[in-house]
Parts: sequence; C-alpha cells; structure tokens
Amino acid sequence: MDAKEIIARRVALELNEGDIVNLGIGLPTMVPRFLPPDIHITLQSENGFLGMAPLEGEPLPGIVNAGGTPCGIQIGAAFFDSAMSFALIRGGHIDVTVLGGLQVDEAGNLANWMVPGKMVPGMGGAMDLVSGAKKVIVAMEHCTKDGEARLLRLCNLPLTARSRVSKVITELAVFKVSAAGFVLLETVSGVSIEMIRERTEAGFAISDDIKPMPLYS
Amino acid sequence: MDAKEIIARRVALELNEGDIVNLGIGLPTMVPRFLPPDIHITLQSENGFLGMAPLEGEPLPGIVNAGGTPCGIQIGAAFFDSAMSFALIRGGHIDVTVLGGLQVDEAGNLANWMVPGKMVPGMGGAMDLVSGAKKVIVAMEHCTKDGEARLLRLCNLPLTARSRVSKVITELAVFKVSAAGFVLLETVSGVSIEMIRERTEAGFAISDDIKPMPLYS
Amino acid sequence: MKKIVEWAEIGPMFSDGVSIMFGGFMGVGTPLGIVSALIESKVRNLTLIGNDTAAPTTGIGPLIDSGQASKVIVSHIGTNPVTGKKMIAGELDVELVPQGTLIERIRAGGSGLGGFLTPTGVGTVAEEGKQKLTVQGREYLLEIPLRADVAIIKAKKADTAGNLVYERAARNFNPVIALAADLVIAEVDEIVDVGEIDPDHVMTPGALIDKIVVRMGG
Amino acid sequence: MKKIVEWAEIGPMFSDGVSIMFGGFMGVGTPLGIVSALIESKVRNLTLIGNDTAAPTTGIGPLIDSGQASKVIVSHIGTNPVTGKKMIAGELDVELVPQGTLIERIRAGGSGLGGFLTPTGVGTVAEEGKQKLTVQGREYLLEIPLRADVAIIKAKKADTAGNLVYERAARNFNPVIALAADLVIAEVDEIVDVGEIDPDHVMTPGALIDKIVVRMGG
Repeated sequence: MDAKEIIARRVALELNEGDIVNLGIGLPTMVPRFLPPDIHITLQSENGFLGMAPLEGEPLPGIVNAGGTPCGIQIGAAFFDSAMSFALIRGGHIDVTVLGGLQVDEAGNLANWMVPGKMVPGMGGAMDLVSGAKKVIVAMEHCTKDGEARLLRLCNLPLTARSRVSKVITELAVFKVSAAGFVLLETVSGVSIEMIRERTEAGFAISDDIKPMPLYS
Repeated sequence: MDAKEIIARRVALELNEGDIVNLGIGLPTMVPRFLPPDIHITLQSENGFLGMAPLEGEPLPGIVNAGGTPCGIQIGAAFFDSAMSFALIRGGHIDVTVLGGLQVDEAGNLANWMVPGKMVPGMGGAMDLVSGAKKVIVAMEHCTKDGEARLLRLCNLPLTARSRVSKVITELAVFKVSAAGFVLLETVSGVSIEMIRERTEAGFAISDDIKPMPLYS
Repeated sequence: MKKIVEWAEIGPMFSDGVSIMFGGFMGVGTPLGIVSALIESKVRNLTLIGNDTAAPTTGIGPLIDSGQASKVIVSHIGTNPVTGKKMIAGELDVELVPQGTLIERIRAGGSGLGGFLTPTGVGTVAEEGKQKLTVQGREYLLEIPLRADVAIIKAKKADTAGNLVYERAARNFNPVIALAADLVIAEVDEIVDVGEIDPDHVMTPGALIDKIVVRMGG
Repeated sequence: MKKIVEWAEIGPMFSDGVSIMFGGFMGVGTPLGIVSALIESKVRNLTLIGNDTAAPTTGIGPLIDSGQASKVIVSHIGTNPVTGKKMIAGELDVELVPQGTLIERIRAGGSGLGGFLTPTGVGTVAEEGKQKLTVQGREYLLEIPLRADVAIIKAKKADTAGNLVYERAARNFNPVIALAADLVIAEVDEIVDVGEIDPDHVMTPGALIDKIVVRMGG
C-alpha cells in the first residue's frame, strides 16, 4: 500500500453518515472508494452540484466535475449556479472538505495553492472551501519529495487560509490542530514518535489517548 | 374622467415597447389598460416573477401579485426567488417604476411610505425600487385632499429615496426633475401656469418646449 | 437521518425565545400547517423574520394575533392591523427592513458573507445606526447578515432526500431562508421518490433540508 | 427588439478594448461559437472575466492563444500553460480572484450592490489593497462589484423571448453573468416557441438577454 492509499484510507474514516463533502483534486478524490459500506456521503462539486459520483457508462452532456472531466451523479443530485455553489461552501453547508497541502503550521494555517516563481495556478475555490467548510482535513504526504517537513512552526509559502485546519492526515500520523497547536493523535504501525519528530518541524503535543492509525481495508 | 384616470393615461405614454416595468400599488396598476396597442411591456412583480398579467378565468395555484391577490401571467413569464427579484430591481434591470407619492421635492427626493404617527405600514420594496429602477415616475394627485401642495421645496415626510425621481405626473401637469429642480413640461388643457404655481410649493422652470398634456383615449 | 416526520413531532422542535424565518408573501408560500402547530405548541417570545405579517387570519398572521411573537423583522405590516396595534401597545417589537435588503441580509447570513453594501435606504431613516461607505463614488449602507434558529418553508414537492420544488410565486423567500437557519423544516404538498425530480429542476437541494412534513388534508 | 440574430451579426457586436464575461468551467458552459466569432473578428485588447482559462484549444483558451486578450480576471490558470507563458512574458495581465469571491463580485455588479464582506482571503495575498472590516467579531475583506461590457452565455435552450434553460453543470457562471453586462448574448443549442418552457423552469429570464444565436451544426 503506497503512502497515498494509506492517507486516503485513513481520511475515509473521518467521514460520517450523511456528510456533505467537498474533495480537492488529487489524493482526496481517492477517499470515497475506501468508505465503510454503511457510510453514505454526498459530494459537492464547485462547478455547481451536489451528488457527484464516479462516471458509469457514457459521459452525459454537462455532467462534469470541476475539472471539466465527465463524471456521474447520484440519484437525488441537484444542480445550481456558481453563486449558489459558493453560498453553500462559504456558508458552512459543507460538513467536511479534504484538501491536499503543501504546508500546515501550528496555527492551523494552510498553504496549498502557490509556490512563488514556480507554480502560480490560481486559488480556484480552495480559499473559499478552507474558509467555509465546517471541518478542514488536510491529506498530504508527511514530507516533500526532498524530505523537507510540511508540518511547520509557520508556513513560508503563501497561505490559502488562516487558522482553519482541523486535522492533518499523513502516511505516518494523524494530528488535530488545537488552539495550542498540533496534537498527535495516531501513528501508523511501526513508526515511532521520535521518527515523527524528526520529520516534523512543528512542535506537537501527544494525545493522552494516542492510538495506532486504523486502516480500514 | 377623474384625476386618477387622467394621470394613468398620461403615464401610459411614458412607456416604450419592450420596457420592463414595476408598478406600485393603487393608481399605477391602472396604467397598463391605457397602453397604446403597439406598446408591449413586461411587468415585474416583487414577489418573484416577470410577466404579470390581469387575472383571466380561475385563479391558479401560486400565481398572485405582491399583495397576495390572484393574477395572471403572460406567455413567456419567468418565476424566481426574492433574492433574484431584488437583484433585478436594485441592479438596474427594471426600465421604469411607476409609484404613487405623498411628496416629491426639487432634489428629486420622494416620500411615499410613511406618515409618522398616522401610517407606518413599512417600506416593502419601495425603497429598493426607487433606488434601482432606471426611470422613476411618480404618479400622484397634484395636491392632498386638504389642498396642500405635494411638490415641495423639501419633503417633510420621511423619504423613500434621495434624488431618484425622473418625472412627476399629476392630473394638472407633467414635470421632469433636472439637476436644477423641477421643469414644467406639460399642462392639462384649460389649466394655466399661474394655477399650477398656486398649487405647487416647489419652484419650477418652464420648458422652452411646453406642451399641452396629450391624453390618449 | 430521518427527514420525513409526523405532525406530532413538529411542535416539540420549537422552544420559547427561538427565532423563526418563514417563507411567504401575504401568506402565499407560508407553511400554514407549521404555523398551526406553533399555535398549538404555545411557545412564546418568538422572533419572526419574513417578508410581511400578512393579515390576522392568513399566513404568519395567527402567530401575531395569538401574542406568541415578541418581535418581527419584516418589510411591511400595513396589511395586518393587529401587528400595528400590538406595536403601538408596546407588546411587539417591529423592525422594518426594506424588502430587498431583508432578503439579501438573509442570503448573506446563509452564505457566510459578513454583510453587503446597498444603495437602498441611503438618505432615509433606514440608514440609522448603520455604517456608510463610499465605493466607486457612490454612497452605500453596510447591511449585516441575518440568521435564525429555525426556518419554516412551504414547497410544492419534496423527494425523500429533501430536494424541493416550489410553485410559481410561492417560491419567494423560501429558497433563501433554507440557507440561513440551524434547523430547516419544509411543509410540502407531496413527497415523491428520490430521483423523480430532474436534478436541473431542484430549487432547494436536499442537503439544506433537515425535516419534511406533508401538508394535512393534502 | 429582434433578439434572434445570425452568426454574421455576432462579430460586429465587439470592438477593441471591450471587457467580456464568459460562462463555463474548463470550457463546459462556454459559448464556443461566439469564441470562434471573436477570433475571426480579430478584435484585440480584450479583458476576459470568467472562472478559468481552460486549455489552449478548449473553452475561452483560443482567445488567449490568439493574443487577443490583454487581461484576464479568473480564479485559476493552471490548466492552460499558454496563459502562464503570456503572463510571464508580460503580454497578459492576470488577476487571480478566489472563485467564490469572483462569482459574488459579478453578482454584486449585476445586483446593484456596492460590494460585500467575505472571510475568504483574510490573512492571505488576496487581501492586498483591500479594506478590512470587522463585523460581529469576525474579520472580512470588502470586495467590490465587477461588471463587463458584454456577457457571452451558453444555454441549452432559449424561447423566442430569451428565457434560458441550462443543462447540468454547464449552468455555472452563466445565470450570474447575465445580470452584470451591458450587452448579453446567448448561444443556445435550440430555440423553442415562447410558452414552451415552464415559467418555473426558466433559469435566466428573457428580460436579461439581448441577443440569441443558435449553435452552428446544432
């Protein structure tokens, strides 16, 4: 099981029956396939609907995800315009958003939309999602490809939003973000707290109730 | 022909083919029946539709005007919610609004929603309509029942909106409101300028092009 | 979560002192069964937020008449003499808000906006106590968001997932208040199976609706 | 006013330097025939306002590729490398706006609002140059309205009065930009007689639509 799948499987356990969920591009889109069978969620898509589903059969006119790629819809889906879509997003009507991250810091700040001089794709709907969703889960690999920490004291990349991250889930550990900073809740089997400290620039508390990361399979 | 009908007939001549029009309660609702046959307008109703028409036959579910009274709809009507209704009203998508008035003054201020201590019905949509319509026509009798002037130097009743009135049409005369104040454009046959001065507290200029009030019949 | 409920469950959803947004223009689009349930429940000290107070026996009017409301936030009260009488007697606090500002304040409350700038009311009594800002050379009032504890909605049809369809001018405030309350209850003429409403025709997504009750004698 | 026009009439509706709002998400809901007509018309120095710049050969992309745009106001450009290249080369001014803020700025421009307060972007580069206000204890950015000279819309169906119906997620920005431009042109798959669209299913009222053109090869 690669890092991405470990993360996606663990994120799936964060979702509750009936949740309205918006998934960012990349890793987060893997989450639904790991949902427990008794958990049914409704996916919101920024371009204007509730009830996104995987494509089954031929693409149908206008049924595309926010990336313009054909997708399916659940029975009971509803379409609307972009103003309504972001009324839902900013207005607290999305229970959970799962987003990739470049950096998260102790204040719950997230940077995930821009690397100055390298990648300036635009923030799309990410700033609104992070500002508005009830719960913001960042799903990212613990370190960069070059081994640099992503859980930092203070983000040094341009922020997506301030103080909005609820949880960070990596292939090594699960943290919540409290008013006092990161709290380590779970570690993956075989990973020591020391190892996590080495790979984490940010300080973190250790939950009294620390557990092994459950991996549903 | 009573004063109200004189006013309604003259207002009808202000409307152009294709105009989107919102009519206030009372006298303004008489206007459509005096439209020239080649002029087709679309009536907007605050409660959320375009294409209001007189009731023909039995009332139909949900087809009511802003007062809750059954009405009809034109072919090609469209319904929407109140937020959209006032996006249209405030956003300059209504070509003309025709409203009754209590007082209008030289600055184009209108008072038509409240008489302190006597009548506090609430402004409803009037403040939005007067703020947002492209052209605001006040259709009112020239004086109160007690003979007091309604075209004033300065309104003394609480205002509906500041500096938004384009034209005032009474049973005696038609005025436009310019940056410099009222300009008398038309008088009804048999009414002298002196008589209008007697019944008008506001000062007014006289158009170089003053005409008799045409009455379509 | 079970969305479809019985009438007996409606009354207990309300308690003294709650704020309630209601749909309807002069009663058209107001959930009359829920209004009746509120009267039977005898909850008091309600704040009612909607377009108007209709007439004493129509729309939200009976809740004014019964004395259960201590405050209304509406755009007009002229059609219900009881509202005016109770206001003058000091029994009812009446906040009058221009109609377009009222619906936009509700939309802001439901959309996560901190407020908006409107030209409506500038230079009138509606500007009292409000901040004025000049943007691009024009003066505006800063209006702040409005939310409620409960929204009571009237729709023509719901599917079992709570997707709603309104009929003609009975739509009015309903889709907007569905965004702006902690608990959203819809009274509908009929409930159809999920999937029976074309996803393009849904006017309020089921995700916004917490409870559905079918109109009595429907 | 004759609303239904021929393709030959479309090009001459635009002139150098105009601002154009366009519907569409990655090209889905963008009026591709009007984009082609703009390319043929060779108008230059355009400001394009919409969700994204799609890809070089899809949606609004060809107008970036052709060098006819001097400015874009969008929420992302990452899917179109040409946009990035022209930006870096100094040939294209790119204003990035959070998606929810962008659509709300357009709605404000079309609704007569002077602006709105949003939490989106507080504490980020998006707050540069903007006024911050605190309402009810929370900090917000004041965002100002956005309008354009022309809006170009893609709908599934129009009636002869201009009432529009969109299909599925192709709705997106289209109903909102219809409010916010001086000239509104809709490209549609088909035109039906007035009266054929149920008044409850109209998504953009015909009163907002100035010109209608039927998709080629439709």
